[in-house]
Amino acid sequence: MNGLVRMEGIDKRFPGVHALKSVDFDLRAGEVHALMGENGAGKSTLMKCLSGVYQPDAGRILIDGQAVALPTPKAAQDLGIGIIHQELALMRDLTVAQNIWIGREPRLSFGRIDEARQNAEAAAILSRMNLGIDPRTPVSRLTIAHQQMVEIAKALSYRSRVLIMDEPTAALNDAEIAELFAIIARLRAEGVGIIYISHKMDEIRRISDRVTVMRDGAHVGTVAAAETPIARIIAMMVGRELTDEKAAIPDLSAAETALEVRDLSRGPELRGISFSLRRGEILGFAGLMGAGRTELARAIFGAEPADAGRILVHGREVSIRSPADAVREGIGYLSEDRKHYGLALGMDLRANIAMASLPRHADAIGRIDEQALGRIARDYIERLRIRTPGDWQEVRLLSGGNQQKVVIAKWLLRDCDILIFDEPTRGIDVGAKAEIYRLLGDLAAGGKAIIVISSELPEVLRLSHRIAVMCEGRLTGILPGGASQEAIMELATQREGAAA
Amino acid sequence: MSEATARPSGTADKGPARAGGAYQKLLAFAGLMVLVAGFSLASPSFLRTDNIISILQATSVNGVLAVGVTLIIITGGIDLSIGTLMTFCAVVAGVVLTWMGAPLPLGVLAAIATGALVGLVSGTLVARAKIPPFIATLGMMLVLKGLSLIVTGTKPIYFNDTEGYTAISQGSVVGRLIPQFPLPNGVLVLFAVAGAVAWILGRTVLGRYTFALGSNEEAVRLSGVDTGRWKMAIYALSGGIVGIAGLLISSRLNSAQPALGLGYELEAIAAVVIGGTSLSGGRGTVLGTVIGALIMSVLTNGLRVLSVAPEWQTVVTGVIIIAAVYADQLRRRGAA
Amino acid sequence: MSEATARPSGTADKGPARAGGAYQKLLAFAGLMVLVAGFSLASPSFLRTDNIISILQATSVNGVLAVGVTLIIITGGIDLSIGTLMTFCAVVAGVVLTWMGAPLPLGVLAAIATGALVGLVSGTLVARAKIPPFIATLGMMLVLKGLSLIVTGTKPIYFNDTEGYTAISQGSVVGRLIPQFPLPNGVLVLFAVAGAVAWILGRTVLGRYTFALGSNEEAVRLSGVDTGRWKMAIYALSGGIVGIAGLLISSRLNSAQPALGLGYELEAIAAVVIGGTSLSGGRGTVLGTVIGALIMSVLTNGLRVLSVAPEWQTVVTGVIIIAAVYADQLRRRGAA
Amino acid sequence: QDLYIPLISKGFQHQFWQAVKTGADKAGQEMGVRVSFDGPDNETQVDKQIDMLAAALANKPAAIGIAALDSQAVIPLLKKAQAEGIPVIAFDSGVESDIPLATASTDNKAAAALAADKLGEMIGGKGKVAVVAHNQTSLTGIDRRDGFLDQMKSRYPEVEVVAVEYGDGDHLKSTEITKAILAANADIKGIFGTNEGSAVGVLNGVREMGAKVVVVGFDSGKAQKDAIREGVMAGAITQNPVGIGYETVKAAVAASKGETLPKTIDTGFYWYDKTNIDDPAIAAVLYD
Ligand SMILES: Nc1ncnc2c1ncn2[C@@H]1O[C@H](COP(=O)(O)OP(=O)(O)OP(=O)(O)O)[C@@H](O)[C@H]1O
Ligand SMILES: Nc1ncnc2c1ncn2[C@@H]1O[C@H](COP(=O)(O)OP(=O)(O)OP(=O)(O)O)[C@@H](O)[C@H]1O
Ligand SMILES: [Mg+2]
Ligand SMILES: [Mg+2]
Repeated sequence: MNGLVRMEGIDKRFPGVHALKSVDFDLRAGEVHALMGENGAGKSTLMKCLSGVYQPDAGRILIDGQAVALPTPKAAQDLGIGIIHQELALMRDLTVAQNIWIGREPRLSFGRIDEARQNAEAAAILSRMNLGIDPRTPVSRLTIAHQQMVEIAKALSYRSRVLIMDEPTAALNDAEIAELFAIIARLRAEGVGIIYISHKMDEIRRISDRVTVMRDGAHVGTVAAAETPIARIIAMMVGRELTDEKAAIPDLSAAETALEVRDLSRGPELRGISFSLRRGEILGFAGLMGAGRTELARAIFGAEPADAGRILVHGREVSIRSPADAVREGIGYLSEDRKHYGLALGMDLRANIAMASLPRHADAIGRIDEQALGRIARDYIERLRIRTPGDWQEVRLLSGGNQQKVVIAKWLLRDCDILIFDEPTRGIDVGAKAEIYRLLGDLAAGGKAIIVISSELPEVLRLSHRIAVMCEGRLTGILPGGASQEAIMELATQREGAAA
Repeated sequence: MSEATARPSGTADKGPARAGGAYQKLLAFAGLMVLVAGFSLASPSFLRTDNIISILQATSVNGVLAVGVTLIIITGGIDLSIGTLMTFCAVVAGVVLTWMGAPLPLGVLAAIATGALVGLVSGTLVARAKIPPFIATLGMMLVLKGLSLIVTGTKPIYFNDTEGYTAISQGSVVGRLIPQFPLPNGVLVLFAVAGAVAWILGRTVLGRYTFALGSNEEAVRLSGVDTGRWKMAIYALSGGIVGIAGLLISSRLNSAQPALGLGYELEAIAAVVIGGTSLSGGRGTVLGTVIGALIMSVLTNGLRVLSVAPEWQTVVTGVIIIAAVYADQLRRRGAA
Repeated sequence: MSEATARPSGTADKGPARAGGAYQKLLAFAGLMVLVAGFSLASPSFLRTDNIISILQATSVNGVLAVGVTLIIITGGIDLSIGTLMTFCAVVAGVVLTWMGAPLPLGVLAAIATGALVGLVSGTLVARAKIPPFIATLGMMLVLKGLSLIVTGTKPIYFNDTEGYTAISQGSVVGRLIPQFPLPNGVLVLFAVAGAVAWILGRTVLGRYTFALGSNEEAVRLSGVDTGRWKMAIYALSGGIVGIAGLLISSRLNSAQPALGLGYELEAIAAVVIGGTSLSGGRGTVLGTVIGALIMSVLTNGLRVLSVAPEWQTVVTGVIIIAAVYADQLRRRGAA
Repeated sequence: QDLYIPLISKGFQHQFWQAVKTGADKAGQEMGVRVSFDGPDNETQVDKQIDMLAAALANKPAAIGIAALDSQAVIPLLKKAQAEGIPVIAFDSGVESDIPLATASTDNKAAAALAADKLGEMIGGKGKVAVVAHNQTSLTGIDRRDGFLDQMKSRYPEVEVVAVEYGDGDHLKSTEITKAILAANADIKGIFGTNEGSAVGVLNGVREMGAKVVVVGFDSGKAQKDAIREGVMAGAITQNPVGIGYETVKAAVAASKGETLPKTIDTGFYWYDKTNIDDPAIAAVLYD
């Protein structure tokens, strides 16, 4: 094992933020080096310095012991450094194959692109990843999870010596994660150095050799993964011990029904879904990727109204044709895709947090009560531990996890009776995750009715009072909160015709 | 960790981005100031009071139009119909005042209401029928152009019978107080409109949604906001402002000229973009727009005062517009 | 869990949008066909061969311009200078051929090279100096407008001495083969340009980056592509095509008219947008643009053939443009 | 010190206005005064012209020449000029006011009537004709159109005017318009183009359709003159733009010296065709 990459004394400042404080980091060939830290600790920034996206203000980078300059992403690529960015950087109007090969298209004469070869090679990579995506599919038609897989495929196609993965599994579920880990194992065997960023603690144990922890832009320590207990790594990250106890499941049989869905259908994506949700209840939704959970949520919320079926809120049938209708009926929906559907990236935290509640904080002539909104925003910044120089910061300048917290704050402030949270903890660090679990528990205890859609089974199990499982657009069953993973998986793979 | 969280909330209101704000805003005048200085040196006539007043007055119509369309552009839209809508509103004022002999306030109201109504129609086409703003307002531009000619029978309508109509733009309230500086009312109207729109954009729900729609319309919709309704409101507001421009220009010309108007949209949009508002939406300021409009009229006036040949005027204008925006880019990159 | 992996991916995404493709493209003609059918019923003169040829010929200049600017619009940019650049290229051809007496191919080359060069300059302003395309090309539009007047001394340059110049647009190779259908060469040039650009967009690296830039420029940059260089190449290509339009119009008028050109950009951009290309970039087709240009000239010609009063022509054109795009929206929503 | 005389015209890009400028420059040179010439892009931009007038007045000129786009809209500024003692000369078309000391112009209506006379005569007093005008709202556009139409109606009642279209003086647009008119009326006998761009456009359209139509034009220019010599265009009316420019500056200089002037200076108009195009009197008023 020799030193592949060394970063020494890397320092980086943004207006109002000292993002990296003289950070050291090193990577050996053939190892998986996990990079951990709370949201906003500086992980992505450090990796952007290594991949030529940002220029550090101070410090130097050595590859094979040789100091190098990385003025552009291309320079880093040429040195064999590949990166999967945390924020998807895909061209949505292009196809999967076109995205994978962008910048390196196989060419024929006259600048023509060898589409056949491009598609074939893309198909080969995808099938090696066990993905059945047609390489000619436009990326805009893929789910977030599949887009993430395309990013991974693209990075793999570079055959880099150093591969940086910035939260590659945030949008994936277990099956894809297993696939990814198999790929990582293969690459490691081939001598590729991999930097792996994730907030999922169990993954760290499964694949990494060493762990480097960052806090507040500084390097806290580097430890061997096998010898260090998870609790210790968490303590290094957050600077304190975390306790996360699941509350006892309350008896809700007497509680009033808040939301009832009857035979909701839309095309092949949603087929006759019926369930009910009580006040005070957290109903988890499990299922494989593409099971239709997001579609269901969007249908209930009116983002893409259903073709057939009825929705009852507090026992009263309602007609929901648009999100505005849904919110009026007291239903809120947090999207799984914060960048496209959750945030106005160019606007500040305050405006984003207030987005769903503006009229409530304005007077008769529509004048916004900025002072109150400022107070509220700062309150959420504190409660959700959003790392930002202030509530005036543009959301696009926040780290990924902190952006997610802003979307959560938006819906907490709206104070809906019925909340649908789709992958609420995507990219959120352990500490804040525990905080959000507690918050959801409190909300339920306070009489809200909550649906949580999550691809992380442990999360569903941790949070839910009951667990609904979907497969191919159908609701295949509802299990009690204490159900086993096996029982859930069985329902999640219960195809039509196979089992009744 | 905890100190990191505590810090921002305390200092929250005046973060670094705001600190440099005033300074930066002053710098935004830089291009304008350089132009003014240059022309003053080149010609003694340029800085004469009456020329300054001419420049301001020449800015008033384009400025009001530009402020109106700023709203649309911030939502990520565009409005090509403002030039001919301005004319149409002037024609309606002419019909109401001269042909129907209604009292002045009614004519003023009619022009503004017409603008708002047409704006509402455009907004509906954009928000409900999902027609791209470029097409919806291009169609509207043609329709209005034709309507103005049809209504007037292609002849101008004069306001000779309406006492005080020319005072809307040409009279001078300021001049009665400070006789040395008879600033025309049209300029005051521009300032008033700009102030009002800046206030709306900065302080009200409508303004907040204007930015939000331009930033990420789908996210706003998924926040439970009836985006269509707000968009229609914004187009209607913008249309009403165009109605005011129609009053200004017809008061200035003492007539509603039915053929006028085409081409004004480009000039107004140019002022908006020179002023730093992005055509892709989500960001922009009214102050920038007003400065952009001033840059354009200072440029035109200065070159004329220097009696530059008209074909050279166009060339120089083109070069300076590019240069001004480039300088602004450099400044911003330096600041960021 | 492993058995689950292989299966769900198959159904997870809404596969490639190819299935209904051909059918959908046929339907895109629908608006055009309805117009043609309507006018044919209304006037027996409309479908006469010579009128059809007139319509096609009237499409040629605007069509070529529109195809050129389609490239720019797909990158998410805009080009306001195409109208005056067209004129400037014609003027350069005039200078080279008439004033300097060079042989025809040299004049053709000069016009296209001038277009490409000016395009390159605009592209550099956009890609390197980071000036918004609207401003860069607005400035360029003014500069070129002035330059054409200056170079020519505001007088047209005639091509009387250049044998075969008028044949570029007006001659008819087709007519020699099929005397009943003397399709002017200008129309063939449009088809050739459209075909070539469609090929470039669909098959080449340049085309790929055109879409990629409009789709997500930052992502392309992060993929290690020198986005600036490609953007400059695209603007240069588009400029060269505008040069061809310059040849067509001057061949048609047998003269380079220095004052002409302003306003042609809006018409070309309108054709592009009517043809379904989005002004926000990333998507668009050449076929759509050509159809858009045809819709516009069928509309203008048809209304004139019906002797609709000119002011009503504008109104009806506006309404039909909106209606055509609305119908297209409905169709797409139905298809999607 | 130089006398400075700015001329604010209705445009500057068209041949006509360039000819006016030529005349003005010539007078300026002869009389040793500095002349500038400015005008808006097109004849709808009434307010642009007013801004130009304001900028010109800011320079304290010795006298000023104005071809008003709207005869009323300029009056406030002309009053200001009068108050500041700057003499005003109107050219091309008059102003509804007694402020201009003199007006150098042609009677567009009468000129167009002459065109109607000629065209009516050439088609034998009956049949279909059309007008491709350059503008629907400008004074010259309206006068030339109406002068033609009125004369046709009264002199040749059997002539039917089947279309009046407007091509903005744009050569290409006028070409397309002509072709559409010809497509709709195969039996048309004559077309009148009301300025250089319109006339050349009509010519192009007729040529491209291979139609046999009597074309009558207005103004001058190389393409028109060539066409008339070749007999493709029957003839055209020309004004004397060089004379207009010359007389305007001459009157302005005189006015600045306090001399009295005749209220109107008629610069005349002429019919020219194959037969007289090379007459010295005609050649003197043609330009290109
Ligand atoms: N371009 C920028 N301008 C201003 N601040 C920035 C910028 N990029 C990052 N930051 C700030 O730098 C800090 C570190 O961000 P970074 O994205 O590296 O965090 P992270 O460790 O990756 O967090 P997460 O786990 O949420 O992804 C954050 O406070 C972030 O807001
Ligand atoms: N934005 C989209 N565009 C097109 N199709 C989509 C989109 N989002 C989801 N789908 C399709 O809808 C179906 C159901 O997907 P959905 O996202 O609801 O599944 P899910 O259970 O939420 O799984 P995931 O874990 O992927 O979010 C799939 O066929 C998917 O491809
Ligand atoms: Mg990160
Ligand atoms: Mg989902």
